[in-house]
Amino acid sequence: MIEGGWTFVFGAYGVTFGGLGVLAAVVALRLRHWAKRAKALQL
Amino acid sequence: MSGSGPFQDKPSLRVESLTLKRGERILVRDLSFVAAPGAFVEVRGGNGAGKTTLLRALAGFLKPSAGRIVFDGAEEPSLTMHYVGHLNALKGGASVRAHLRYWAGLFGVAERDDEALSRLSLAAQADLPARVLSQGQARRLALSRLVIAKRPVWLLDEPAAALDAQGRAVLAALIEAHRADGGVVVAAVHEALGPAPSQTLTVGV
Amino acid sequence: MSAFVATFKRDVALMWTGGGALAPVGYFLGATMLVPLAMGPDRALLEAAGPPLVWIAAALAVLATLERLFQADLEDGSLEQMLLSPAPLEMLVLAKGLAMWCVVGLPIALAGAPAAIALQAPIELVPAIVLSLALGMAAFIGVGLVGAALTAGVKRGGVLIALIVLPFFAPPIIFGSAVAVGDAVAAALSILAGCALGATALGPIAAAGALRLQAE
Amino acid sequence: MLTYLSNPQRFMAFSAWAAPLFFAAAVIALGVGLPWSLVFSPADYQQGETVRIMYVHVPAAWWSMGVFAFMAAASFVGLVWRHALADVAARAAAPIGATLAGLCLITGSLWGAPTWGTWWEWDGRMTSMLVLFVTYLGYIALWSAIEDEEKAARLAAILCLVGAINLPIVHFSVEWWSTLHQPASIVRSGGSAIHPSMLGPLLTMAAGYLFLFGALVMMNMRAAIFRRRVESARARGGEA
Repeated sequence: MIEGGWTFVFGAYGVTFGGLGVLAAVVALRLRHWAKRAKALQL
Repeated sequence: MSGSGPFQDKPSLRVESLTLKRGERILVRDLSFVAAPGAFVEVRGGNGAGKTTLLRALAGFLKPSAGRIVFDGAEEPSLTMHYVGHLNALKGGASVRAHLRYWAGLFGVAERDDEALSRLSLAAQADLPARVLSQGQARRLALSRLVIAKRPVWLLDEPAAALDAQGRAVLAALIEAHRADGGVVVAAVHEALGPAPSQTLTVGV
Repeated sequence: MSAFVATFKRDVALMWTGGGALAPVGYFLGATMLVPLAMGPDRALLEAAGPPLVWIAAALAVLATLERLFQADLEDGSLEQMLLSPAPLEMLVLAKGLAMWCVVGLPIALAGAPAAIALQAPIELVPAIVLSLALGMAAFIGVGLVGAALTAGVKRGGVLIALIVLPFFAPPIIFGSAVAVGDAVAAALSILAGCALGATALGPIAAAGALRLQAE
Repeated sequence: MLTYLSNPQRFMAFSAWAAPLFFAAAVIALGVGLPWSLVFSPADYQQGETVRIMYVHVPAAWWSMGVFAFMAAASFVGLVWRHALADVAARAAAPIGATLAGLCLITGSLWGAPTWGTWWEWDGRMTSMLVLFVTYLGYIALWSAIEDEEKAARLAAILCLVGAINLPIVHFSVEWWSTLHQPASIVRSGGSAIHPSMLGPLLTMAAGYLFLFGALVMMNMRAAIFRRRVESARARGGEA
């Protein structure tokens, strides 16, 4: 049995949630940007 | 359809409420016309008005966003037509004669290079590579496809571009002979080609 | 003369006047030359790991020739004329691929003999390596047709073609390198033949679909 | 359902509430799955705590392939029925799939370091995943290199379908290759023999990933549709 290894576990979770978080943020910001401009044009 | 006799099946071209778009822009709206055997349809309009787009749609390269293009009396439209566009479809490294032979093979007809060379007065250049041809000679070589394979519908985009007076006379003669055989010519032009058109379409505006 | 033969002859002639296999074969041999420079001249090391690297050189040499394959036809209007031929575009694309295999693929496969020997392949394996390269070239060109057709409208699309096509190079390289190290040669050769066949059958269909869109 | 949503207006109305809903579901599932997998699930008798990496690694592997399958299906629909929304969907999914594939590779490497003693092993699964990742990059690069969007959509769809044929072939080749080169010395849990107590957190995390994908792909599609509206309004404005 491998002892310890928490560094790797935290690394993996950090990368995963960090990566997904950045992706979600980029997607949300892009959506907000275009939604705003579309609304502005329709008014 | 061998020899120089008239076309047996004489297809005609029928366009029904055709609408063409380029991206979001509508270039041709609700256009209808019929070109019977022997017709010479002149397409006019300013630069960017959609002349080329119309011809490319007739050739089948572009899907119309509405309307129909029908070739009556033809099973496979792409085999009934010639398209001479802005681009001459020449390879600089190949000789004039190599082009004629390639096209004969591509269009599935017997080779007749000598007839094409003499009718387009390119005999002197037969063995020259295409890259050394003048612009007028290159255009005549592109037009020689009309002679190599007998096809009833000709779609010509500015066919007289880069042609000198003699070249224009050759082109006018080709068109007259084709109409006499019962062929159809649709040509986008800036200024009149010579032969009187049977109808004139104006696109754009 | 059928449209297939006419296209094949024309492409062979054009590639020949454009320098033929000189540049791709030169590139192939040059890339092979870099391998011992990178690995060091240790014979034992080269014997163990060298021969499969001819496949890297071969893949690079093919990639370099793909960019203009259809781009030139799109730019000069030849593609429009191909669409008006009685032969289906798929056949004409196949003819162009076959021409490329003859002018570029086969010479590279033959140049694979000296390259493999220089990388310390055992001499009795060399015929199998040449054969595997010939099959692998067919597979590379078959999928390369698709990459070239997809990027025909992209200026300076060379890097893009490479990126698109590389995942498709993985299977032939795997089986090809097995031949080069002498592992399961017969099995690897027959699978390579399958790759070549599959790529030759499917590549022109996908490439022709892409080219019809390019002509719009 | 799909035919109903194929109309862009209806899709916009649907996704306006569905995307936030999916996002909330993703937050809940990941919020439950995170402590479950990190704290409350048991350590492996062989791998110890490092087995917990499985809960982020395996769903990433599953869905990076699932997203590609989704894109292939959307590409097929877009190509055959010339359906604009399907093109939008395929394009919207690509960066998400690429991210998942990338995360799968990184977490795989972090898992391999303590268990196999190497940061990278050319085993069948990791090699196939690397090929999938490169395929994603090629797809995205092709999309962005072609200016005409309609053409780009069709060409990318062809690439996606051809890629979908290629990936299983790559997978089998790599399997064949790794049996040739390395006797099965690497023992790896996760796969067929999985303890039931690990299944709960694994499936919860996988569900969280799926909901997140659903939310993000809808958001990306909404952004693309808004952008198209803006651009076509500008084009009309430019003509007048």
